Amino acid sequence: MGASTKRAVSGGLSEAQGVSEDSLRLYRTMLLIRHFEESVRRLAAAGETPGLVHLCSGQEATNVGVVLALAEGDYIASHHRGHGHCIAKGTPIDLLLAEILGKAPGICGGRSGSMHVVDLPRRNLGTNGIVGGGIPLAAGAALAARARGTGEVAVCFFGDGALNQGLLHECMNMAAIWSLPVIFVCENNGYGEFTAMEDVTAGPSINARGEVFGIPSVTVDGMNVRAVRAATLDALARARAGQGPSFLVCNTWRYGGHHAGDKQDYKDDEETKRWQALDPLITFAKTLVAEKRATEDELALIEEEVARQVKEAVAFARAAPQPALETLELHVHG
Amino acid sequence: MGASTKRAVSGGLSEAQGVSEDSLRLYRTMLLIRHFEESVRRLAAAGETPGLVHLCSGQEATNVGVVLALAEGDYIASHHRGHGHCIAKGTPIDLLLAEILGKAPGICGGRSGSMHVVDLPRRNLGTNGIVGGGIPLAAGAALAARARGTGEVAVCFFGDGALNQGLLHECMNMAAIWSLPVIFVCENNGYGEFTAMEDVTAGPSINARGEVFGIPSVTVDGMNVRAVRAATLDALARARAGQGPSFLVCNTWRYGGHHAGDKQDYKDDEETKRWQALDPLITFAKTLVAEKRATEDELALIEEEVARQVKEAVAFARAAPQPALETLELHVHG
Amino acid sequence: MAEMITFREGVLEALFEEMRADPSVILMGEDVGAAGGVFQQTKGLFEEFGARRIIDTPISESGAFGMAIGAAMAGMRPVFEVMFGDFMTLCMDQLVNQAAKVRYMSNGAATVPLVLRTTMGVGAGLGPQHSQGFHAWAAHVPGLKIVVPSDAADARVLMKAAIRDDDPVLFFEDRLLYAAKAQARDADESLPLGRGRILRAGRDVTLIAIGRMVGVARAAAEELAREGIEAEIVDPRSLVPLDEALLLDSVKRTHRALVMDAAPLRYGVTGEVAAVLSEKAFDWLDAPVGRLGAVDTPVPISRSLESFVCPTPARVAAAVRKMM
Amino acid sequence: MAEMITFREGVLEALFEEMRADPSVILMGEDVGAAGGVFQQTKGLFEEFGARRIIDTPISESGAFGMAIGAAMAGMRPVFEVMFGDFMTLCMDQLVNQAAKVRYMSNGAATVPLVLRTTMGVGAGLGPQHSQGFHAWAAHVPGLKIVVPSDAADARVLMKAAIRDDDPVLFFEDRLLYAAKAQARDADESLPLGRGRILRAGRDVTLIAIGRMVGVARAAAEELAREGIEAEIVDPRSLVPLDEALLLDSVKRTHRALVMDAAPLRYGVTGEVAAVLSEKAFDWLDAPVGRLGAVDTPVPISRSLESFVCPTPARVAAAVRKMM
Ligand SMILES: Cc1ncc(C[n+]2csc(CCOP(=O)(O)OP(=O)(O)O)c2C)c(N)n1
Ligand SMILES: Cc1ncc(C[n+]2csc(CCOP(=O)(O)OP(=O)(O)O)c2C)c(N)n1
Ligand SMILES: [Mg+2]
Ligand SMILES: [Mg+2]
Repeated sequence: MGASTKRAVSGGLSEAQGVSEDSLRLYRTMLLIRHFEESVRRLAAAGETPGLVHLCSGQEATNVGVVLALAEGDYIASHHRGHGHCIAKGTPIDLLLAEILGKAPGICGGRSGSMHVVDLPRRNLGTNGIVGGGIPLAAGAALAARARGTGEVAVCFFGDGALNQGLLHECMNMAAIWSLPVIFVCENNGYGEFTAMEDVTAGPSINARGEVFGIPSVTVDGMNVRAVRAATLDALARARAGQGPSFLVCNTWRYGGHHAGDKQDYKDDEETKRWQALDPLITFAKTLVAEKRATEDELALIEEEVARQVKEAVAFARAAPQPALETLELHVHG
Repeated sequence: MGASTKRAVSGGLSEAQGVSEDSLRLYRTMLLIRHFEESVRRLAAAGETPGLVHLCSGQEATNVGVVLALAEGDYIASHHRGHGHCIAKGTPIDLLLAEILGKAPGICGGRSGSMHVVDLPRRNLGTNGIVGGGIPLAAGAALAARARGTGEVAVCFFGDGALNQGLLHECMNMAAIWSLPVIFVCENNGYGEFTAMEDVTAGPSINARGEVFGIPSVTVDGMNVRAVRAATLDALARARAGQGPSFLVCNTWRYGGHHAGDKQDYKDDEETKRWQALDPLITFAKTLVAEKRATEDELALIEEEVARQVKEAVAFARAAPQPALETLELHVHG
Repeated sequence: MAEMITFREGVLEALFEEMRADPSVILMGEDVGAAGGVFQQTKGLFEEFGARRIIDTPISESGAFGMAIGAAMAGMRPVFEVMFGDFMTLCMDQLVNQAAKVRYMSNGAATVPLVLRTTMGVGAGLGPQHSQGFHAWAAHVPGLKIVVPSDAADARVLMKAAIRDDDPVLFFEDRLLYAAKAQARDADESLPLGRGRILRAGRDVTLIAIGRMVGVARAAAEELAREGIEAEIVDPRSLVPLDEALLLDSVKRTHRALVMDAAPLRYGVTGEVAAVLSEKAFDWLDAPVGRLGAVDTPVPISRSLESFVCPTPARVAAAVRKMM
Repeated sequence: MAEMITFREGVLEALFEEMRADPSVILMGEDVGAAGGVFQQTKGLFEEFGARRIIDTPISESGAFGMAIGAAMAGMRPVFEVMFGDFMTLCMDQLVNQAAKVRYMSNGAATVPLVLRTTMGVGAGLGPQHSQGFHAWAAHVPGLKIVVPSDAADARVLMKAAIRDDDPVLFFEDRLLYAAKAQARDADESLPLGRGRILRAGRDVTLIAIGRMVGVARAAAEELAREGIEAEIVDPRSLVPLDEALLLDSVKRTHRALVMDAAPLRYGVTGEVAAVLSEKAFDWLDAPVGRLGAVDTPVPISRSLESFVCPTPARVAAAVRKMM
């Protein structure tokens, strides 16, 4: 990929432009995700999380900027780095954490874990252990919404690694020919596992991967929650007006590497520093203070509250029982 | 798809431009394919061909324009409408026809038939019953050629229907990032089975499907054998120079519909007439006469000879025995 | 209703009826719309239900099937066509890693009420890539249900049951049965999945067959009857759920069993069925449970070879004679 | 060579040796290059053989595997890695409709000498989409060979044999064995595929196990020995070709058999093996052939549930006791 994909459209629409966001809600949700993820990281280090967990610290602005723009009835389909999407879509963090630890009160009974959180009542089609796996699920939900005429929109999230799954191209093509109300959101954090995006991804730009199907495609500063939100609102408006799919490429960064425990020797420090300076929480906190939406003290208070919430969730999840053996073979068939 | 994909780059480079083609060889090969296919059509109507046969009458210029530009060591991977590719690559027509009829002396022992002709000694990786199935085979052969450093190029043919198989995108991406010596040739005949290409294929142009991966992509008049040949020679030069893949979109037409026996009510007569006027044999014959490369009598003589050859092949294939039962379980494993 | 219908019509009637009854039923596939299906198996649906419910997909099996799953999770009841069973290979990820597991992964909160309808069948010269049936694979995957109807009447009621079922159901249609007729059963009769049926009573041996093999078993039974051997024919109809009780009951009466399938024998469905019978009817068996399947080769197109691929009445009869 | 090596090292040594010996051997997969593989299973290969032979692919399993097939047809001997067996679902079309059939379709003129190497394994909390093993599917497809090594020494020689084999070979590695050690056998010893081995002699029952189940069988056999029951353990090593003679010989001596697998039981590989034994050793069997497999559910991540998914020594021992 050329340098062009790194050039991001800077966001930050003013309220005069029709964005009546609750800035503090965006901030609080991002903070909740960050605290949640850092707790998961500690639990993982302590050996309390079965299997693999992939954390989204650093990517909160894309999670929250997209999901909080949606209506309750809208669908999302997430991926393996999906805790943030679940939290933003409303899954209670205690039930989410219990799920990640494989405990009985987990949102899926403790059977599914980090990579397979399905929360259909909240219209979350699931995190997904298959790279690209959620893409057709969202497109299909959009097809259903169109068939019913009920107006919901569906969003699928996927990483830069999924750009090279043929499945994405198939779904983009169908979404385009059928004008489906679906938004494709690439959370481009520059790496798929230990491989740099540039090494495995051909072509002049990531946007072009949507444009080739005639899908309006835009690169967004994925570290700026308002930019993400603005782009999402545009895409939502198009979708609800029957104008079909959109493609958002959100450039972002995963602080913790591929999975909790990744040593990240494949990254250089320069790069890390550059991205850390863009931390979506730090930068947005500054903005909020500068805009006088909150004082530093008020933000500290929010952080305290969020920290307490997460602490309670950790206590709940750790204390929760393992699922009973009798549940092992439940819900295979109806 | 917009109208732009219908606009074709007209071909016909003069010898001064470095094309030292044997025009009569091109003509003869196209004619051989046409006669062959029309014989298969009759055999199919008579119930002598097992299963389904898909004929390439009308598409001879793309078959021959590409394949006759290749060196003997170059690979091709064909598709379900692939008799023309096999003939151009050198499979003897009597053995090919015997194969299509499922007879013992068929090039694959009469077991594989029209859709699964593999002729590796002639570097033909096979016709293919899976839409898109041959694409990775060619890309893989190109990978092998690059690994060995032996300089061969591989070509895959596929229809417009295969444009929407994710497999194509995956292979184009890999061919691009690894600069593989592979040429992607779309034989765009406007329909996949009974569905118009436009109804299932999104985006501004077919070329864009290659450009998105940074692959030089060109639309070619697929009814003009010299145009196809010229575009192929360009692509070959790039491939042999280590400059990677190319994508040729050859606009063409299948006279006989999807399979031998297709009634084609989904096409309108206008369209058919327009394409018939572009018949690659009729137009090329006129060119040859106009350029004084052959007289009409000489061309008639060629046609007589070709007709005789095909007649002999038909006689041979019809008279050939069915494979012996003892061959049923041969060559499953080594 | 005592009308004779073809297998093709049986499935089509079921689709008409279920689509009329339930607006959430949609059909997706290649050329299923105005073209009416490459086997004319969807004829008339497009005219009645239109492009919003009868959806012609591009040749994008994996994406389109994945979308059917998403649509099912979001409240539709899609019937998804895979034109040839051989192309199910392209849907395996969505089928296995998504559709089959959603109910389990969501702890029962989400379901995937869809039908994957596909064709199989050896005998039309279609060759290695257009003749396969992968019911054995699907049957191995927890979370899927597998139906293999053997005649027109069953095809109709089983398709209705499959559409109404809240789990992903795979429905395997043998193309060689498409024109075969049977007497349709009552329009309202809907069969729960998992109930087999006895097609012919007999005291000497139980022939267990699905799909097109049922007809082969019938022909074999007639041949054997002339020799005084009375074969009972049992069609389990669905492989998952499997009507084990019915099979065991029959074998315990006849003391002999032969399990048949039209897909390659090795590691196919006959192994499971034979293993279950061998274990659970051990003390009743007078002979080892026999198995017949297709030869373990790709399917050749040549007529002379193709006719030896699948079990024939003669081969079945010969296998039974050896058991007696 | 009497050195102890881990399973992971066994496979890696085989790769080093075969790549040194034959320049047409290449390795393709995700993160197999400089990263050394997500399980450190390809460590050092990139440094020695470079980017032309150790090829990091994008996340494009189906295209990349299809390319491996094309490369094999054009003279290379690719080893293709599918990181988790669960993702084999994405390669099924290329595997079944191309790789498995090329030799047959070309009437023997073309071959596909490749190894599809993948991992499986229940027990690391990886859950429904990262724990599956689809050896049963592959074994059902004519044209493929299936190897499931059970220890480090076998892994090494069998990988060498798989690479040298001219057919597509699927090589299933249980991740839970990766760190387990065994004594390496002589460097030159290359085993033809299709030869099983007896790991423990016993007169009372034959335990047939592959992969990680061999260790489970061993532990069960020790437990049973304390009660005076002597179990023979037979590891067929490859499911296709299957060393039927060895299995039958053992069962005819012990008169009892239990077949084990770590994948879901239903329509899995134990059915085929049990059906073969039940048929061909019918007159020698004193009890029905038993089978143990994983429960027929997706694999849950929860530790309390996951440990009940696969056969354990206790379950094996209990099943054997019931047979006696
Ligand atoms: C089909 C499939 N192939 C491979 C994997 C293994 N895998 C899990 S995450 C991952 C990298 C994904 O990268 P990207 O899409 O960029 O997401 P990120 O982890 O960077 O958020 C890979 C290869 C998988 N889970 N599914
Ligand atoms: C994977 C797959 N899906 C569907 C089919 C059935 N099929 C055979 S040819 C065809 C249409 C192909 O259209 P196109 O690629 O344009 O080639 P054309 O027939 O026009 O030459 C279809 C859908 C198939 N053979 N393989
Ligand atoms: Mg990434
Ligand atoms: Mg076409």
